[in-house]
Amino acid sequence: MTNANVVTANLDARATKSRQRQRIANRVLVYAVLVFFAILFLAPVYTMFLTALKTMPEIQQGNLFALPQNPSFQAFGHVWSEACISVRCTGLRGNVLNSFLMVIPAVLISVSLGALNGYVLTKWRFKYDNLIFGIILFGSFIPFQIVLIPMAFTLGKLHLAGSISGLVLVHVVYGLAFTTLFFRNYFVTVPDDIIKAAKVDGAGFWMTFYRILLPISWPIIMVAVIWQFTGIWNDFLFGVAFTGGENQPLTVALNNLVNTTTGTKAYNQDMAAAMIAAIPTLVVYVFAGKFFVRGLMAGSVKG
Amino acid sequence: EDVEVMHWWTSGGEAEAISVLKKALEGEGVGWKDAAVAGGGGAAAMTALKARVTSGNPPTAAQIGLMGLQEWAGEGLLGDLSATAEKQSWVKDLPPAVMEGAKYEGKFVGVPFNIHRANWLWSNAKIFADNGLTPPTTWDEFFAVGDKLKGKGIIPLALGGEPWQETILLEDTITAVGGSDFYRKAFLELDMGALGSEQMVKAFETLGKIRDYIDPGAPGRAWNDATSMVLTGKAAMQLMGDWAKGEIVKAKLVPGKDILCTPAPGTAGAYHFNVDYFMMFKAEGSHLDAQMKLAAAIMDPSFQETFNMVKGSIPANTAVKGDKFDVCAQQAMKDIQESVAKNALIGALQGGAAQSARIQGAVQDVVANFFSSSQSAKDAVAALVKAVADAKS
Amino acid sequence: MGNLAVQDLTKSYGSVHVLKHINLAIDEGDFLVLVGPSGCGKSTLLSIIAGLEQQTSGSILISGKVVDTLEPKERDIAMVFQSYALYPAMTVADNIGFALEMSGVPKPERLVRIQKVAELLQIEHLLQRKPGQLSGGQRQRVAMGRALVREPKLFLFDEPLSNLDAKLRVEMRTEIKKLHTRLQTTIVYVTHDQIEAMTMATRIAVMKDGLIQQFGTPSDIYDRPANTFVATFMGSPPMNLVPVTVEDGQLIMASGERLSIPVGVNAAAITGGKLLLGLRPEWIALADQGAKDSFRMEIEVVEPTGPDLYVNLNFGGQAIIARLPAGESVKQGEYAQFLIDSSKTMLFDADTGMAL
Amino acid sequence: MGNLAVQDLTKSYGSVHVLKHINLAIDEGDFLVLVGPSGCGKSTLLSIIAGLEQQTSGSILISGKVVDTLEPKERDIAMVFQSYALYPAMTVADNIGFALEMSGVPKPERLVRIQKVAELLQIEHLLQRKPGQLSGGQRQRVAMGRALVREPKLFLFDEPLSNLDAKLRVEMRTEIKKLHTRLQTTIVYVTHDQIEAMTMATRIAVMKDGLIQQFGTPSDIYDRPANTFVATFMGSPPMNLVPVTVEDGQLIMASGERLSIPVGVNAAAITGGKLLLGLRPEWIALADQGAKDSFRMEIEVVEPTGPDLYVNLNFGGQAIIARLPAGESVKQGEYAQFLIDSSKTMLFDADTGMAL
Amino acid sequence: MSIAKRLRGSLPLFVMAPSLTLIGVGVYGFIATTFVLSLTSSRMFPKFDFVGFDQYVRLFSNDRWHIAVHNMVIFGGLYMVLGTLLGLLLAIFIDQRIRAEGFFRTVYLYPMALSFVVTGVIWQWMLNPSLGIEKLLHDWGFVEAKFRWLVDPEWAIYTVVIAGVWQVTGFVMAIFLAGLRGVDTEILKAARVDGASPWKTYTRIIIPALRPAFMTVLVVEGNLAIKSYDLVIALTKGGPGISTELPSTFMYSTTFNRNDLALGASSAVIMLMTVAAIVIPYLYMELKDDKR
Ligand SMILES: Nc1ncnc2c1ncn2[C@@H]1O[C@H](COP(=O)(O)OP(=O)(O)OP(=O)(O)O)[C@@H](O)[C@H]1O
Ligand SMILES: Nc1ncnc2c1ncn2[C@@H]1O[C@H](COP(=O)(O)OP(=O)(O)OP(=O)(O)O)[C@@H](O)[C@H]1O
Ligand SMILES: [Mg+2]
Ligand SMILES: [Mg+2]
Repeated sequence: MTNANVVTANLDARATKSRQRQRIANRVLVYAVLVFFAILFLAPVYTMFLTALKTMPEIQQGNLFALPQNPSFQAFGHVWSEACISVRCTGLRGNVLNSFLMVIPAVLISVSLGALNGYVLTKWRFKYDNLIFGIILFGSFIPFQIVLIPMAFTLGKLHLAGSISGLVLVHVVYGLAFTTLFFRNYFVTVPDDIIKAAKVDGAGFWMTFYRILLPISWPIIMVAVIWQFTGIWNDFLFGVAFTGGENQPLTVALNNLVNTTTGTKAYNQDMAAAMIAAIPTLVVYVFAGKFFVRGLMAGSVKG
Repeated sequence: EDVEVMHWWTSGGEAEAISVLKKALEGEGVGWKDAAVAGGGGAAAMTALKARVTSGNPPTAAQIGLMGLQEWAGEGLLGDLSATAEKQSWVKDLPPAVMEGAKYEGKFVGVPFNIHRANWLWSNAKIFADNGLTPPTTWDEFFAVGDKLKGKGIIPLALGGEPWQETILLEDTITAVGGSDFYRKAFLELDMGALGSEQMVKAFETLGKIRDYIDPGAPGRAWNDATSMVLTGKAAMQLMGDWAKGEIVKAKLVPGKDILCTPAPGTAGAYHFNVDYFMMFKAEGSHLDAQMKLAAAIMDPSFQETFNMVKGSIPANTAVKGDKFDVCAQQAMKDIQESVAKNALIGALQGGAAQSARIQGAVQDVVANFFSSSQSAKDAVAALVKAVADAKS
Repeated sequence: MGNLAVQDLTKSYGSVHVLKHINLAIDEGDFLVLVGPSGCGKSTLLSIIAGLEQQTSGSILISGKVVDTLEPKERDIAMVFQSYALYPAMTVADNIGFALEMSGVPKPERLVRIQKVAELLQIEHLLQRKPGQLSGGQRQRVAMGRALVREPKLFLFDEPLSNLDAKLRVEMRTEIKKLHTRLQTTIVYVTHDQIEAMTMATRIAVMKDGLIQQFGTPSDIYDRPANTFVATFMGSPPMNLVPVTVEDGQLIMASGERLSIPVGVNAAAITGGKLLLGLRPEWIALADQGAKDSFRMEIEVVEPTGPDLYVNLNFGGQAIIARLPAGESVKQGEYAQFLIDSSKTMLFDADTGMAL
Repeated sequence: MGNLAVQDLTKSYGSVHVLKHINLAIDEGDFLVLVGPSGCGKSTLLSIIAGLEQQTSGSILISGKVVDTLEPKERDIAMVFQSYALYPAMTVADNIGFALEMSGVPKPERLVRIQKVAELLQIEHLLQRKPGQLSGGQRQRVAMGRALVREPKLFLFDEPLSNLDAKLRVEMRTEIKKLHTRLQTTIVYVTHDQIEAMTMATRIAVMKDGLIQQFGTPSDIYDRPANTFVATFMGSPPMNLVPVTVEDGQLIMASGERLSIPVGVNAAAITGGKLLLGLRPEWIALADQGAKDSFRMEIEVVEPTGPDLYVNLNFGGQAIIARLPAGESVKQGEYAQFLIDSSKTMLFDADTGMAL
Repeated sequence: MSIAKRLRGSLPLFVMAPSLTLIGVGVYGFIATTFVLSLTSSRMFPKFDFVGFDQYVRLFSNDRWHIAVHNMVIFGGLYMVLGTLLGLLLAIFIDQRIRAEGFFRTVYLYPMALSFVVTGVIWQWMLNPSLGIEKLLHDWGFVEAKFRWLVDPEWAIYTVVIAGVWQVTGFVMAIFLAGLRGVDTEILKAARVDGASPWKTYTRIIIPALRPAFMTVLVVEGNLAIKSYDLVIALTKGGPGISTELPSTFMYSTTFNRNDLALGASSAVIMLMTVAAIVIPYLYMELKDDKR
């Protein structure tokens, strides 16, 4: 090796190193931003958690960010199974089943219908399809408060008033615009050619949907499920208006526990209750994460 | 047969209190289906109730305030409780204002639980003792006491800056400025002259002055957080209804001893009341029987005693003896007799004993806007007149 | 089984007219090759035949029946897409077997047929992969496999071999021909490979700008092109076109060189007009020094392609290309004598481009 | 500018070994053509050179500098992707101009250059379309345009002309060669088209299964293939391989036919072994009746391709293909005499496949 | 055409029929009902005594409504812009093949899971000068520090924006992430070869490819903004004063708390008309050039 070569090699090495440093710096930046926002996002939740571990007098001291002196998980257990919500002293436990009975069918139906609508609107196009899409979409903006009374009337006529089925129906109706939107806007990015290929292969309407489109739709299915599950699980307005007595979903119970007007408040229990009520949704998020996969459409079409 | 009951007494002592009623009914073979909806001072429950009524599926009974009861009765949805009222001789045992509220077109349509008093001043006894002060009885005294406390670094008045809490303050200053007659003219009769009068301007000015005696964290604060400021000695006083006792008891303090109860400044002798009724929807057959049993159980003196001891209010049924109650409640029972005699038992606007929700809301808007802005008292009064006129139409 | 007719077919995308009154008819068992410059509308035509795109006007008939309103699956066709259009979430085996599954072929039979096709396409070892894990040529073969595994009335192939190496392409060509012979299925086949077109087709349609320029047998197209477009399009290097006029029963170039009139052309009928003499590169041969009727030309560029030499010549001021066998001793920059086979040459009208 | 070296490069996807110790070195201004069967690793190699994939081991050097840790843009390359990879949301013009925009070329200049490239590729009329509105070949040309508009150190082309018609392909080939001559940029070019490979390359690398089989000039590869794989891979129809043994300084087929040993092979050194005689189709010619050293063969199939006839012959029980000029009178089923040019034939070891 | 064929031709409409029926009745039927009610003098329950456009006159002379509309513009604008930008940013960062992707994704989504009935209290406390951040800063020695947005009528609406963005960002991120995962990796390679910096790759290649995802995000955010009820009620209850009133809270309290059904209906009609004025041109722009 000549001297000049050695020098270049050294320069190369140095350049490589500085580039590596640059790359590491980039990585650090990415993580720094993510961690920063994670902290921001968690700060209120962290405060909630601290509050749930404190005693009432300690909370009334008003030291919001102070660590609890005698941390206790008692509030969690209490709101789960003992707290009195009006005359019933079974905590939130009693309403969990209602929520599941409501949320599961409502999510399944609204997501399925939305997926089908999205499919039809992008891959089986017909005259005025975009107009129909626009009409569906615009309908999403209807204020829920205003439909309460007409909806109550309709449910009464359908003999669904006060039942969980009625509530499922309501959530399906007002979830459709969103699920349709999610799927429609995802499916437009799927190349039409593979749908054509399926048609040529003799797959009908349903088979094409089920075998070709669904397997590459996991991310958007999860977005739709997250949206619908969260919205329905946390819904209070419809839950309170269209169910009665034992049929009330968890949110109504949570609200009843937390939202007293002239009664006394126990913030530690409120916080614990909110965190417990959010667990199923959280599970959905964790589970859904697995489906945000990369490269679902790789190798499908050329061009 | 079951009764389904809609109310917003869902947590803490109120929930325990309502359980007593449930047990009492079960003793009579009537099952209790609970349709409790808390939130927004009953607003959420009203929403749900309207939906249920619209869907043709009303509950047996629902909690309601005085004016609300009249509105619902006006829709022709309520049943007639006169038979039970006759049997239990409600006419004899109810204060006249409370009884009138329970009737619509001569028939009983609701049954009262309790009578709340809204014009209390709660004072931290230790602070007052330590500083050699006594709870103020007029607004001038209040401001004098307040200045002293401020000097000591104590927040004079604990306030939750929500429209309804601010409206309670206005009620207090109105009675203080013009007495119960002026209050009645303005808020019960909606006399436009009274609403736009100089006295009203004065009441607003007083209200505006109060702002100097609260802390900057007030806006949006819940009433019970304000109470706990008094309990923990951060603040000296709070103007709040008798439900504040729940928080006092919960903190293991004694109302009337650790936390003093006096009428709000300038309102001694007047009694700002509101009542919780159960209105009963039209029913038939065995359901009607159950409904009547529910009504009777509510008026039952021993239930009223138990319930109101927890709730902080006093029984609507005057047949109940007050000896088991705390001193503040005993004081209230005494004061209400007096006020009836002096024609000073007046419905609190906040709580729905004076006006329909529409007018109550309109007044609230004006108060809230005035309280949080630099609007002059005069302008606020003008706005009040306009808002009430619009809401009345 | 399926004969195919395309009747007065047009297709427009907005103001872009892609197909303009296409008429075609082939018999059952025919092998129609569509050729034409990139963008002339070949894929569009296939899509319309398949029922994947809606024509603007005109009709498609399969087995004598108008199929315009039929769904693709009712037309009983198999198609290889130019873009492959593989199902990204399925394995190669599932991609190939999907159509069979749809038509209810039981699993054991399906597996056998998938295996057979995979062997034919030399992709057995890839059956469990997803399309994303394949090379370009492998993807193309999967796309082929999806069609070949079936036995439809009509096969549509859109450049199915373009990304394969020459050797494999020859093998595939043979397989497709065997398949054609065995099943006697009608085939429409788009290709840019002239050898593919010439060796596989029973019919060739040459398209340009949405119009059919010539429709005939491979030898019609190659030996008797209907116009200069077809003449220069088919054949690589393309046919040379030399401007000439007719005088005294002979062709005269601008430079004065005289050539004989192609055999079979009536000299009297064409006297006076401006003409183009069509001359395929392989019709030009090196002559012995001083041979009769030979022409002296300058050798400008020599390109060896392996078996042949492509030689750019200057023929009386006109650039032409000749194809000579490899090993002929031609040197760039030198002059040599060349023969022109006038039993094959053609004449075209210089203005209309039509063959005479 | 850019010479390129690939040193001991390997690449695996899990347990799939795609490239196995590749070594290559070309000079600045070289035109390297990569050929090899579908799936042999050509695209993978290009991707690694471009810096789009990470090699498993080994190094890439551009202009003598190890670039393994450099980003693609720091390597100063332009690439045509086999899959085109056009930006779907951009117009054709923006697609082509994107790289220029990225390197800060001012807009007026950019427009001029886009226009020039579009003319060259005959897509001026498509500049305002989105890729979704183009035909397959048009897309491929846009992909080309994206590379051609630039002036990088190194061009990487992955089958850039596979979807174009023959005529256009010839024109494009010429343009690329012109570009190469003008810029003297180093080029690595993947193609399956043998004519492309032979006419454009200064160097050819023949790959198989991730290994380089032969690396040399086009004529090396065609005339002196290193082994039977290269011999049969390059050339279409491929070289015929006829099993022979050596006896008495002559080659003997199983059927007893005797052929002369290829010129330049030492007969003594090879006596006794099992051998393969390599015979390109164009080295077989029709002989005059009864000519010396000619062989009588049965004509089994005749395929006219236009300029040539591919003739399947039975040569002493062995199937071979000959390429004869179109117009030769050969008839399926008949017998004829053929000459074999032993100045060109080659011998391979039958076991190892290596050329002797 | 045979019946079977005609049936098949209408299969798409047939599949959409349940949805269209539900939406037809549950949305458009009720919008019509609402419009009819807005022309009456209904109070607690619907009552069909028509009074013409009186309720609209009342609405436009109502200060609370004007404040609500004004707030909607500020809140809606900031909420959508910040939510979109932050959501996109997080989606892009999460998409950088990082470790613990699942953890971060869940963390950002978590706020959406929590009912505002309770988180509102925490936000109130945190933003309250006597309890939260300001007090913390004072305790740390920054005596001069002031953070009084929540209690200042001018600024309170911005605290609603903060809490709203906090809640929505995770979901926006999820939508964008789903979109990003659908972008063909080949074109990213092409962009690298073309010398695009990561920034340019995103702004020029990826984000344009996310156009449909943007539409999803904007519609979802627009909806949430217009329907933000819990958020305001839990955080400020419309206060201080009525400074954080929004159309949704106006509509609710008018209709249900104050038994002014017809006025509530008229506000809903005006709101829908305003939405239509914005959404219809937007949808038209988005959908027109995707015609075949
Ligand atoms: N992700 C992957 N996992 C496993 N194997 C892969 C993957 N990607 C590519 N391969 C294999 O690597 C080999 C080389 O692929 P490459 O694309 O380089 O081939 P190629 O030479 O370009 O072929 P072609 O001419 O068909 O384009 C192929 O056999 C392919 O199946
Ligand atoms: N959506 C569209 N809008 C406008 N023009 C289009 C559209 N799709 C295709 N075209 C045009 O239609 C013509 C025919 O396209 P087609 O795909 O049929 O060509 P092709 O003959 O298959 O070409 P190639 O050999 O390049 O594949 C092309 O010029 C193309 O630009
Ligand atoms: Mg095409
Ligand atoms: Mg490749």
